[in-house]
Amino acid sequence: MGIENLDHYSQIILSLAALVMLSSFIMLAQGRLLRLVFVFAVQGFMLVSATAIAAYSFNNPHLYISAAITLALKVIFIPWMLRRHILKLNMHRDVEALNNKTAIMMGGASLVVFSYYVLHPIMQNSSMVLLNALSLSLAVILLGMLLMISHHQAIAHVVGFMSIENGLFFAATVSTNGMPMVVELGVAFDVLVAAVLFGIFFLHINSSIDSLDVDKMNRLNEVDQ
Amino acid sequence: MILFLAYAAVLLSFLSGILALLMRQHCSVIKWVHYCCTKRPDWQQRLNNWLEQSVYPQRIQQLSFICLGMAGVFAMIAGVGGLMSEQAMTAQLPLGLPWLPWHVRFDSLSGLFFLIIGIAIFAVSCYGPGYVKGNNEQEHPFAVLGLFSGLFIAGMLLVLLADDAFFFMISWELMSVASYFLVAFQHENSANRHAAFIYLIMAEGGAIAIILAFGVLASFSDGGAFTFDALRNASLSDTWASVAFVLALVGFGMKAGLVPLHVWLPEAHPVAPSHISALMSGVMLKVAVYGLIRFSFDLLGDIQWQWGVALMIIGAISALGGILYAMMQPNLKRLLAYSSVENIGIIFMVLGLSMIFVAKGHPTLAALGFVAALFHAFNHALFKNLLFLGAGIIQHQVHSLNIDDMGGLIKRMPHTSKLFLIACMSISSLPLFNGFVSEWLAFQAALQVGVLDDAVLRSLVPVMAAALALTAALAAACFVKLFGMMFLGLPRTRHAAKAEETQDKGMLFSLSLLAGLCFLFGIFPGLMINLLDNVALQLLGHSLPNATAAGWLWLTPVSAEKASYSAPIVLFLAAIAGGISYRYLRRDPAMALRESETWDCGFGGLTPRMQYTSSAFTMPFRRIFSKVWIIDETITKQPGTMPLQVTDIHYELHVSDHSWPKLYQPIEKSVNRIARLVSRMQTGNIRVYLSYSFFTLIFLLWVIS
Amino acid sequence: MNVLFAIIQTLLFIALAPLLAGWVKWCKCHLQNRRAPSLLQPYRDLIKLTHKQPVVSKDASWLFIIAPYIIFSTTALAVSVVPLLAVDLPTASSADVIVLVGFLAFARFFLVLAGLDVGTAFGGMGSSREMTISAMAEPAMLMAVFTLTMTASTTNLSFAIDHVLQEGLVLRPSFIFSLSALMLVAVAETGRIPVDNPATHLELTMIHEAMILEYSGRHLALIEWASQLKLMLYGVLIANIFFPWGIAETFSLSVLGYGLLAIMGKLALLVVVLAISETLLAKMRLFRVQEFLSFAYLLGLLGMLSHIILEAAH
Amino acid sequence: MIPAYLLLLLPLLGILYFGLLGHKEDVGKQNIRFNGVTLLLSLWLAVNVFLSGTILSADQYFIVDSFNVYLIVLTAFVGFTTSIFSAPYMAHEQEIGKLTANRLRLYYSMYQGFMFAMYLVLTTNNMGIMWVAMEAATLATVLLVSLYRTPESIEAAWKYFILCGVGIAQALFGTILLYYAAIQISDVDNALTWSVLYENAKLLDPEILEIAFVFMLIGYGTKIGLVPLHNWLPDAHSEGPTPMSAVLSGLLLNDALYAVVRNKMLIDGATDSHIAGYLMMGFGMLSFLVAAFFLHRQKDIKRLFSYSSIEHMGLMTFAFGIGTPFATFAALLHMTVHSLTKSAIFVTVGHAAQISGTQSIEKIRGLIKTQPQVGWGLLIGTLAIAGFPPFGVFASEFLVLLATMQSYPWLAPFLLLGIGIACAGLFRNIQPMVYGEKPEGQQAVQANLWPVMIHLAIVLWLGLAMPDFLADWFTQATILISGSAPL
Repeated sequence: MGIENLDHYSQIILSLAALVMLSSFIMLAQGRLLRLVFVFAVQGFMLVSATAIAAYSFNNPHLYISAAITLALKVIFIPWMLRRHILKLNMHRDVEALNNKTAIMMGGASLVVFSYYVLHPIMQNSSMVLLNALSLSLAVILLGMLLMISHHQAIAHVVGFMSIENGLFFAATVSTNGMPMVVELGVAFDVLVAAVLFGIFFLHINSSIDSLDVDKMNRLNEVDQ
Repeated sequence: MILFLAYAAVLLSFLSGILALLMRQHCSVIKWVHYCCTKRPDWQQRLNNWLEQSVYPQRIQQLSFICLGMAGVFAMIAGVGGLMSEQAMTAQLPLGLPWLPWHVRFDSLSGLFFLIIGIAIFAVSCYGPGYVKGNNEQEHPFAVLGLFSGLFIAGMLLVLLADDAFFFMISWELMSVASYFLVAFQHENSANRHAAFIYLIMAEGGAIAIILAFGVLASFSDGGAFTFDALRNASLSDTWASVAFVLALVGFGMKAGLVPLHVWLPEAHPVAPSHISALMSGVMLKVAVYGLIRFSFDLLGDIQWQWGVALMIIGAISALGGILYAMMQPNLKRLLAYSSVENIGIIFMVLGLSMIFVAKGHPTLAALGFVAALFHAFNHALFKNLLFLGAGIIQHQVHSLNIDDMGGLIKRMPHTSKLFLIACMSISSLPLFNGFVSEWLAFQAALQVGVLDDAVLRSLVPVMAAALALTAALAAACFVKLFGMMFLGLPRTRHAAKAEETQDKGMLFSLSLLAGLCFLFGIFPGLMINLLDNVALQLLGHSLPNATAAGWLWLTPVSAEKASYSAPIVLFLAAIAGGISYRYLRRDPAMALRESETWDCGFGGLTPRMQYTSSAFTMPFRRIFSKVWIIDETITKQPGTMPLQVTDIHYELHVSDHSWPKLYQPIEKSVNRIARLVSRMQTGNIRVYLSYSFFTLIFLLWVIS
Repeated sequence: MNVLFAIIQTLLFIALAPLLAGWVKWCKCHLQNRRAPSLLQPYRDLIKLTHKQPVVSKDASWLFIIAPYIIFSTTALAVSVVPLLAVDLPTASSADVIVLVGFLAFARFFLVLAGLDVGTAFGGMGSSREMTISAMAEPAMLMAVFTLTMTASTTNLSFAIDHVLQEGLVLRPSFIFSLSALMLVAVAETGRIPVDNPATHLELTMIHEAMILEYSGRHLALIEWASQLKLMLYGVLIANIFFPWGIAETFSLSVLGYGLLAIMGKLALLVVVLAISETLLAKMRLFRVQEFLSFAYLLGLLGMLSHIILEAAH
Repeated sequence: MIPAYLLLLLPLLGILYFGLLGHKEDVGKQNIRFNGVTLLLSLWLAVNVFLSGTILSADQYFIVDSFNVYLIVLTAFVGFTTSIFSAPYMAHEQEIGKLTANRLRLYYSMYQGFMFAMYLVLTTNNMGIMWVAMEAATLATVLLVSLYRTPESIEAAWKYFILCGVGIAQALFGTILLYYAAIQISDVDNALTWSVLYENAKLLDPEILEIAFVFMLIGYGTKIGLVPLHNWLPDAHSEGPTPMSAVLSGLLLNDALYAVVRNKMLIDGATDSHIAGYLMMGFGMLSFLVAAFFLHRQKDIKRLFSYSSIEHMGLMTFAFGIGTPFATFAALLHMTVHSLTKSAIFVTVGHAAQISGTQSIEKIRGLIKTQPQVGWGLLIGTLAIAGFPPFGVFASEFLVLLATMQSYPWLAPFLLLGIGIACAGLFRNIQPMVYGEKPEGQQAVQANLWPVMIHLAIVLWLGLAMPDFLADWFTQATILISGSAPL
């Protein structure tokens, strides 16, 4: 069954999924924090769109609510907060030098393949949308982790963390028509609190090590000097 | 009934520990007394007076030791009862795991070791009050000492009672841990801390091996049950039985101090308080012997002759190694500790011999070896306790444990020296004393090797017997040196010159008691051997054919034609010979002794420093067996001195054990190396941590799909 | 009757021991072209010593004083269990050959302690060497003895000698080895050349003499007598175990007399061998003694092995 | 069900109460009261369960069965005793100027928050809520870890936050997969309800569940502290206030393991491949051995014991992984005794650090001479945790060993090796601290050691004679988890 046999909504959703993944790749290669946050907001927006379309196409009104929450949190609040911190801490001019950018991108690409490889056998009975969407969201999660591994700015870590959340959210929305409402609300609440805490931590970290470079936070190690 | 006596012994030793805990609780005890005796004001008054503040600590100490003494008496009675009864007594205690209550069993083997422990703790309880009297309560609290002594003794007794692996391990570890605290008692010395650490780790290692041994056995038992009854019925293949045996040998050998697993022993025994060293060296090692006997003879059952050979060889190495190391020690208690290694080696050797006889189908000879081993265990407990207790007195008086700081004590401490001499004679296995009898029995067992049809074994066993002879001779040399350096000659230090005989009756009484028993069982070994025969009967199914065939005066383990020994007659003859020569030669009053200066070759001015020191005494041995030790000798001469001016030559000697650098340091090093490698994982960089998580995820996903 | 005989035999043993010592000296002197003292000289020495007032160091303890009595009586006890004239000896059953070794160890224990008691360098030196040599000699001796006891399957000397006697003349390779081993051990244990030189007082070499340096008067007499007893004990052991022929098997007077002659003849011969070897050999360095004794041990071991491999009934 | 609701409500109130009034004088005592009442409630709940079996709330959102009720009681108990310890401890910290009143307010408020999250994890019947509560527990404690605002504590908190956040996100993905598998067979509303899933476990697609379990294991395993996901754990334990370390080690790790076991029960229902068990055994064994080696190189006393926690969590994971009734029983017992012992140890460790003014092992010396109760408490606690009898840890380790012997005999030597190495690692560090002469200027501190004594006494009791009702309880839970009773 090829993509041509699907309805348009599904085609849109799949395209958005591809775009979400693309945005993950862009973030992975992004050294400037403001652009990173911007791309993150775009990713969030595409997620919201996908959710809204899914809500419409599956006729599932409660997905609208989750779309709204996501919009508020991931597209507006978190990017705004991050941007504010970047400006406040005067980090908008810093460019993070990423080593082995090519290798990371190739690694990211193989992660996508790997996601398919992992989920393919178990999804044989399901629809293609589902398989693709789940695989892509797993890829987004893994790419988010890769982002955190390759970047050493605390803010980039938060972006990576949130993009993992995006991936999870996408998976929940597309594959299962959203989790039960209670759970969604709980998750959203957790994300909100986490975001606030991240903000607090930026200040603490900055005041303690005078930068947000996580590589400088290695007092607690056990390696022989 | 006997079982209740055994329980009483255990409970009393617990009680003694708990009483010791009250050492600093004067106020609450008084309050409690008031509360309890409100109706009897006269009692209250009396108790109040009795527990007056100034004498309170002493009272508590006395009470605690009285409890211990009673525990000893009960243990002795229970032990003798157990030895005499034909049947094993069993019971269950409502403790332990939900479906595995503590099983208790008291048979003659337990009885024997109860008797050993009972005698030892009785002696210790007489000795203890005098020993702890001078202690500084702030510095070395009696509460700790008493509590852990009580737990330690209770642990040992419980090991003997245990009839399932779980209970056995609990009691075993209780014994180990409590004695660990006792080793660490004077923890302000770094040597004590070091010793305690080594002891604890090795005890843990040993316990692990024992658990594994039980585990192997249990996995072949019916339904994996852990009661000894189930383990007895387990049917193992020969290989697995051997695996279990080796594990048990390592585990129990660790505790018993077999070379090369002995390294904790010379560290731990010397640093504990002397009465505890006595218990550790004299009794706790015996509990390990008990464990091995119980495990191999009772639980494993089908004994293979290879085990016996292994035991004999390891025992011979321990015996020779132990006594050679002992000989080089300047520290009295270290020397005694190494000598325990030697004696344990002898016991294991003889046990091995017994195993060979069992496996080759000669049960009566096996019984002979078995009895010899048990008797030696019993004897060693007596004289080693005596030696350690004596060492405690001497340490109090001379303020040192270094043999080269002593000398001439025979005049300053007449009683202690006589008792110590008896112990030295017993341990050197001289006739008329108990040590000799057990070695004699061992030789008798070894000489029956002709019945075996395996030529290798037939030639191996006599070689082992010769090793035993060498050990005995070396032991004699060692203890001659010990006694000579400590008690004879001139005092080498000020402290030694000013040492006084101890005034404490209890201490001397306990020494005399043990010395008396050494002598008693040296003259009438039949008393004990008849009891031991029961153990052999219960465990091996056979007893000695006719130990007293030629009447109670004679000991004839095999038959009257083959060998016989009559200590009473020997004693009688010796007394006659000595008496006649003494009377005859001293009849002329004109021939009274004349005192004079010692002959000094005409140079004048003999000083105590001209005497042979302990390292000088053992120098020939050091040369002959030089490969056995790591010898570090340094001679430094002051520059510019005359060639023959010896006062400017400084000689230093360090003798140490091979097993430490060869066996333990590599282990320690590799653990440290792995730990260093492992800790590289903790880099401190969060991105690295994230990548661990990432790759773990990838890996698992890859594995699963 | 038996008991009475045992007592008589023991007394005889004790009485003859100085004579044997005199005979050794006599032989040696003649071999070395010297004028020999009378055969009875040792008796004279002993009597003289017992009539001298003993001098005791002021640093000595009670142990120093009682040690000679203990040494003498345990040695006497040891000889009381060795069949001298007749096979049947009731005391042999109260102490077998292992106990015999124990008695010797007992005597040595006190001798060595006595050496240490006064606190001179000589005493310590002698004691240390004595213990070293005896520690090495004991296993060798037991190895040799075990060969015998395993052959006779008893440790009772009486029964063992009886067994050899009953068997008649059997040439056992194991006995040749054990005999040599026992002879070497005897040389070491009794302090003869090449292990120790009983005639010297040179401090660097002496062993036995160093320990008893402080003794005088009757104490010295006892110790000397005990060592003469020990010499004779070893001689009798060798003679009667390996060449038991001539020893009395019944208690008739003539047989006993014959037995006495036989043992005296055997001992005299042994002593000649000893004297010759003492004349031919030089004293060894102390640390060569271990090689000497380990050779003895090797011989003993070979004896044992040849008993097990060559002689045992398969 | 009422006590369960009250149990959840009370800490919620506590958050508010302390958030508003947490700067007051006797706030420590208030905290004790709050926790005391929850302890009573938990006991009430336990009695209910004991009398009437599993309780399921009407809306199926909450479940209390014999497995979690005992954990609830344990949680409440350790929470209560730790609050007893924390009152004088935190007061002392405030006294010496390490903390301000505002931070204390945060501390108490978050203490209650953490307890709430714990109760929620335990009582909920919804796998989604369980996830939410688990994340909430992280959020509640992350600020406590950085309470002292030292660079190290901030670093530790950051690592804790990020690593656990990322980890737990994976658990959410696992939960989503589970949900996906569930909606194939049930209606949307009940698709995450554990009790429903458990009944219909056979119908679930095993392949999806296996993958889901991998995610869950990685996710919750990060919180359990399984090697190599453990890196946050020693940092967080060592830098936070000590009462926090006590509850983290004693409770949070348990509850994360609880979550894994709940999931494992589903997987085992769906498939016979025992894959979940193998994974848990692998992780458990790895953690157990690696942590044992880590113990040898520690310089910070709290880090030392946090590695010991990793080691024991590894052992429990291993035992649950074996999955036989025997092993499960042992794991449950071990959970209990480890919680009790470890929190007791952290109490003494806290006092020890206050006595010497540092957490550095090299500088803590002569505790027994300075303050005997603390020194002996630490020493005996360490003995207990190292698995020496007659303490309960020995009993449970013995049972684990027994279970291993029965199922995988070749693994038993490794287990014992780990125990031995861990014991050496602990004692080479502990001994110098408790023994020896008292160093200059070291002073005894105000300390309430009742929690330690009570905990160790219970552990001792469990080791010597397990009371019948507790044994029944464990047996019930074992039947629930592994299908049949041990023996």
